[in-house]
Amino acid sequence: MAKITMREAISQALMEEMDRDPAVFILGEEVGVWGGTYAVTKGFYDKYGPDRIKDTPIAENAIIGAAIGAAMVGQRPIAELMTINFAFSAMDYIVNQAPKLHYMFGGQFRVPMVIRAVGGGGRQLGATHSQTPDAIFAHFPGLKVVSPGTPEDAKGLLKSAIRSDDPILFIEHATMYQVRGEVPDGEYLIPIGKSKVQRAGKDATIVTYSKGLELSLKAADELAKDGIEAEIVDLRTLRPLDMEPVLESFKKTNRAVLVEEGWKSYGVGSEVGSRIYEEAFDYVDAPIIRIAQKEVPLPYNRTLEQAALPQVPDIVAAVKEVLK
Amino acid sequence: MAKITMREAISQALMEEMDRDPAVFILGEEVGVWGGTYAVTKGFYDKYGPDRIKDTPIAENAIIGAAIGAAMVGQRPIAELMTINFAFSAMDYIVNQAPKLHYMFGGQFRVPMVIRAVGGGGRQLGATHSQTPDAIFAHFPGLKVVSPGTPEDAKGLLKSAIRSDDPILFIEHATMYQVRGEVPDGEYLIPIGKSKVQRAGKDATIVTYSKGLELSLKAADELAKDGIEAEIVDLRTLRPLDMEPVLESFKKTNRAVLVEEGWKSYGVGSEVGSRIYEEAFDYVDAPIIRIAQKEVPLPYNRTLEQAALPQVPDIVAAVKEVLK
Amino acid sequence: MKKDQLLDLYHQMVLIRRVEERGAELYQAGKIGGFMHLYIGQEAVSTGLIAAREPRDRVITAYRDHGVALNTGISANEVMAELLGKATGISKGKGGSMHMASVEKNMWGGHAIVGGHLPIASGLALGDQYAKNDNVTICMFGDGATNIGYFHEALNISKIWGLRVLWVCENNQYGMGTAVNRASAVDDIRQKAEGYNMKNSQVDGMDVMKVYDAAREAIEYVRAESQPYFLEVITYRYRGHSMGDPERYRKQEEVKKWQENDPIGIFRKHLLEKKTASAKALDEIDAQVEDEVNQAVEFAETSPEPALEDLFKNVYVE
Amino acid sequence: MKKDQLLDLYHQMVLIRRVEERGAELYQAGKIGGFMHLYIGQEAVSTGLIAAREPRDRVITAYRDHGVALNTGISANEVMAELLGKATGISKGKGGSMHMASVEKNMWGGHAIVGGHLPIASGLALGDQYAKNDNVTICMFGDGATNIGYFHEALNISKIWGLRVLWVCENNQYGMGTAVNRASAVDDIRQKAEGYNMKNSQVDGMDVMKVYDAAREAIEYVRAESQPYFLEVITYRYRGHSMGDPERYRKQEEVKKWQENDPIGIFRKHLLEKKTASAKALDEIDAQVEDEVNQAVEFAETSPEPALEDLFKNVYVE
Ligand SMILES: Cc1ncc(C[n+]2csc(CCOP(=O)(O)OP(=O)(O)O)c2C)c(N)n1
Ligand SMILES: Cc1ncc(C[n+]2csc(CCOP(=O)(O)OP(=O)(O)O)c2C)c(N)n1
Ligand SMILES: [Mg+2]
Ligand SMILES: [Mg+2]
Repeated sequence: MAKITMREAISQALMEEMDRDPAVFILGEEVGVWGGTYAVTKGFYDKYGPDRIKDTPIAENAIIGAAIGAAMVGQRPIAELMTINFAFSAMDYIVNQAPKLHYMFGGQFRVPMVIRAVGGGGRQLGATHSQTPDAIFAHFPGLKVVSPGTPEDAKGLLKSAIRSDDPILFIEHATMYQVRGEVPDGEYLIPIGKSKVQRAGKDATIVTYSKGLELSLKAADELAKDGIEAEIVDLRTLRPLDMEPVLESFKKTNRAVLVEEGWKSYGVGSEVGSRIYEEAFDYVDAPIIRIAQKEVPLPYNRTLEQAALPQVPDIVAAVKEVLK
Repeated sequence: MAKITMREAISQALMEEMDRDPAVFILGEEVGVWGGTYAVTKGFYDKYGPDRIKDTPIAENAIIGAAIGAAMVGQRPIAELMTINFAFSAMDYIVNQAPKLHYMFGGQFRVPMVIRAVGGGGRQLGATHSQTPDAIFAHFPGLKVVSPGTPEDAKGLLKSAIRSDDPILFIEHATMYQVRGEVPDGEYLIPIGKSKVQRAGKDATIVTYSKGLELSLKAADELAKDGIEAEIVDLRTLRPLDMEPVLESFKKTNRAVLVEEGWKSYGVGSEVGSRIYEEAFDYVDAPIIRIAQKEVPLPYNRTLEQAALPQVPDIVAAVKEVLK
Repeated sequence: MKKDQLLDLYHQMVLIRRVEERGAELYQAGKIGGFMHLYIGQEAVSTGLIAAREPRDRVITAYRDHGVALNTGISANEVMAELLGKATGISKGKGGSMHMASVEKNMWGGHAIVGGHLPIASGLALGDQYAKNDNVTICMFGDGATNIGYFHEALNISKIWGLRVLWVCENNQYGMGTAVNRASAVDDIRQKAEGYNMKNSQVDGMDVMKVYDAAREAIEYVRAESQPYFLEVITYRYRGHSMGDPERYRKQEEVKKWQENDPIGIFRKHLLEKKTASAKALDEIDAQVEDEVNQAVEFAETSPEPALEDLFKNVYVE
Repeated sequence: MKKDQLLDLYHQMVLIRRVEERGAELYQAGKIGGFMHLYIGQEAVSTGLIAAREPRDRVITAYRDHGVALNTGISANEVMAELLGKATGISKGKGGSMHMASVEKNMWGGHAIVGGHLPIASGLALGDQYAKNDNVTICMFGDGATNIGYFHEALNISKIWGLRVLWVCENNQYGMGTAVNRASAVDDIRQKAEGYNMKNSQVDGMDVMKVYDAAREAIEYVRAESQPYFLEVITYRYRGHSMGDPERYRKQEEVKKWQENDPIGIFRKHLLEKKTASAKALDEIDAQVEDEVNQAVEFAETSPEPALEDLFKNVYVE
């Protein structure tokens, strides 16, 4: 086991899959000569050349649209959206084309494509550049939405995504590239659509993913000081949503806090909460609490921005609340 | 009180506001010479001329973007999206520009704009043209999302929307233009952001909006035959979401069924259900049931399409289930 | 072109028209639902174009796709069954009028989002570039589609990446009810290609032979030069935009004027004048088409509906 | 142009540069966050352009907006305070570097979605058309922005509707790390205007007087003809795309070559040669700018943070 950063994990996944399968290529803005705006594809251009690391114009529809087309005829494109905020500039391709083509033509077309997109707030980028709108993409059947919280998961899930024959939106969090974690040696895959217990506990269940995992792990450490053992279930995939580990944990703890970075209303927690109530109604001992972003566009000012984002103390307080 | 169709109600609202305020104008594809693809603006072109009923190229970004710009300098544009499915082709303007401009520039800009969009399935238009993705728009603070279920509400809410200084997405349902209902004589406004009890009852609460209201009213009629009195709360506005009448009803009935046409996962019911549990936990006597679209892209074939859409018997059964 | 081929073109054009005329009847009878956009009047365009391709060349078009479907070799049975939403339809009843495709026939679909398939067309060609073959992708779209951003982005990447795409704008004078000059800053749509340094030309789309010749030349250029090409085809749709168009935007005289130039009529005359075929031989083809279409309707009507469990099939591959 | 005006232009250009140089220091010191895109090297563009407008003419630009903000009359204090996210910033600390605007100064914002403000610019002009005034909207954007669909849709409607927009492409040779010819099918960006039948020209953007003259002429045309105009301005950014650009895409020699053509240097020389001002007078302006910027930094640093309850202000008007 090596301890590497999220950035390295993602980078390794990309490289391993490009080495394995010549049909895999990367396209996007500044993925090549620049080395990727988050340096994830640093060195790739020299190694793979301008075709397999394809710099594109600033034209998100062309990027995703071309990736879809190339995928339909047998390539395995990885299209990079510099940030998920630019997904809105290619929305039709992401939710209305890629996820429908297989179904709508009676199974004739396949779109084996990964869209990598960097999301998240907390870097003072202002309202248009700081969103975590993951939930809205998960609304669309036909698309799979993956968002890892650890380097191990990032690597294993991304490799699976690249090998999948379905279109997958793979959302990374901009502030997590430096997060370090153990990664198995050698090749491994992690199946898409499986939630995972990232920390065992018996008192309360925290359900989260991506950046929320980082916050939740810290909160669990805090809670442990007070003798509270929180179990953390990481969704990892938002569609298809695997509720099994969530329900299993909840049936044990009977209490849950749902943590996400995006806005609370119509967010991930709305769905997860609804599912817990539907599927484990008799186990609910306290109202489930959702911890999420305040309902405002994210402001530039750092203090205000941090006030809008969910924080570790919010989670700690929520867990204590559900345990009351 | 006159009994008019939804189409007439919307048409009247548009005309009254255009007559009242010269700053109001309509732009969109085929709104003018054609008379609107759903005939909502039939006759407007002759009455108001090509400037105030402005036909546009097929360029959704230009339509919404230009409406935003015109609104910023004092006009009151009503931009029509031929269907809400084309909202994905202008997504950045709808969720990332219009809702952010007031906030991001410290209150300097205002975007008094209405986007009218026709949504809904059930007409065999296939996967890309049949969606009810209302929930995803409601995820974004800064935007208001309205979707009426009766001619009376459509008229009163649309007039309020046109007078509002905030950007508003106004979603109509394609299969409801012929629905008839009483409309007050003379001018009236209905405030945005207020849910409403559309049918009183004491046994169970149905929370719904738009097409779901039509289905729910029919279901309530069915249920009444079995002596079950369902109360129907119509959300009318998805953001801001007014939970007051929902909670009031629920505290009385202690049972709820949530009905929407869109996909269940990450849908409107997810949010409404979560809010009921959060705010009326002690009143819950049975798990809340969500009735919504099956998790598939909508197929062309009529039988399959209808099988995917929520139906009256589904609601009837769900109400009976929560009453068990 | 050989006689057989010429007669085949004639057959295809008549077939398209009759399939659509019958389709219109079935639509009125409530047996077809959704949106249905007829190609009547434009038959020479796809017929000429697709006759000029090699089988390995891909075709992709918009929702007005029955002609393309038939030209690429999808059978009238499969088209008709799709219109009726049957399990035997080319898209298994899930796509309907706007979404016919066949990987086998290298027909990459009708697509319903205006201009939405243009970046995808660039992608097909990009895929072929990676595969190191010399396939050409023929991408057809309307005049109205040239005003949307997708068009711009797709043309630009096709040029900078040297993609083998033949862009074919079917200028039928209107995008729904909007005349070209009310929606586009240039009347000659081909002029837009100048903004991408892209070779281009214009051709009369009512004459299948002219379309064929222009398409051959263009495809040759695309294949040899590894450069996209922009072909504007001047044509006209005789019917409304889709079923149920109030047609307030044009006068019937205008339609009549174009109908004097009917692509089937023109080609029939051409075949007779050149003595390629006798009137009798052509009438026989007409009759044969009639049988084919009758049979297709019969096939479609007696075909089974998709099974209810098919609703959940093909959401994902895995 | 009168001497005062000329010296004012000089003052503005030096002010932009010094505000940004200090901004860069404050960024490095961690006092400014987010993305910050410096305009250094391009000062002559917005300075010349905006000098040519009437106060009633609107300006709208991208995220590289400090120059435009200062040129339109937003004070160095307000710019600096916005950079530091203070309540006294021109956008109350909510916008930051990329989002400076002032309705009062007819500056309609920096906008961070590439090309996203172009349709909005058409909308501003459409609003003015409804208001029956003859305001011109000056819309600035980069070379990279001309490849996105927004550009296409915005230019097209400006032409078909006769909107008074002066489109100004600041061709600074790169969109981030991508050279123009790697991203655009045409090297001369102005050629794209041909696809919209739009009058256009190109001007040297390192010389403020040339920009001014070209802009005056263009604005006059737009106002008089009620037609859009496309002006390509050739320029260069000396700094990285934003703070923290590895700059692997260009050689330092290239930067140096362009720096020999420094817009402030050129203009200083011009003023001296024409004897508009003495070196001493210009040095005095430099010193005055120094004071102004010191004061702006002081103002910004001592200004209050927005109140916590401001977080919830201005989400909606109502
Ligand atoms: C993005 C988008 N906007 C609007 C529509 C609605 N619509 C369908 S066809 C059409 C007209 C297209 O005209 P044109 O491209 O000229 O093709 P034609 O129908 O004439 O073949 C419109 C506006 C759509 N399908 N997609
Ligand atoms: C839609 C969108 N895609 C990508 C980006 C990321 N991005 C910001 S600036 C930029 C380069 C723009 O280049 P250009 O238009 O030439 O302007 P310049 O920065 O050179 O002034 C990119 C790709 C963005 N902000 N918006
Ligand atoms: Mg057309
Ligand atoms: Mg540039």
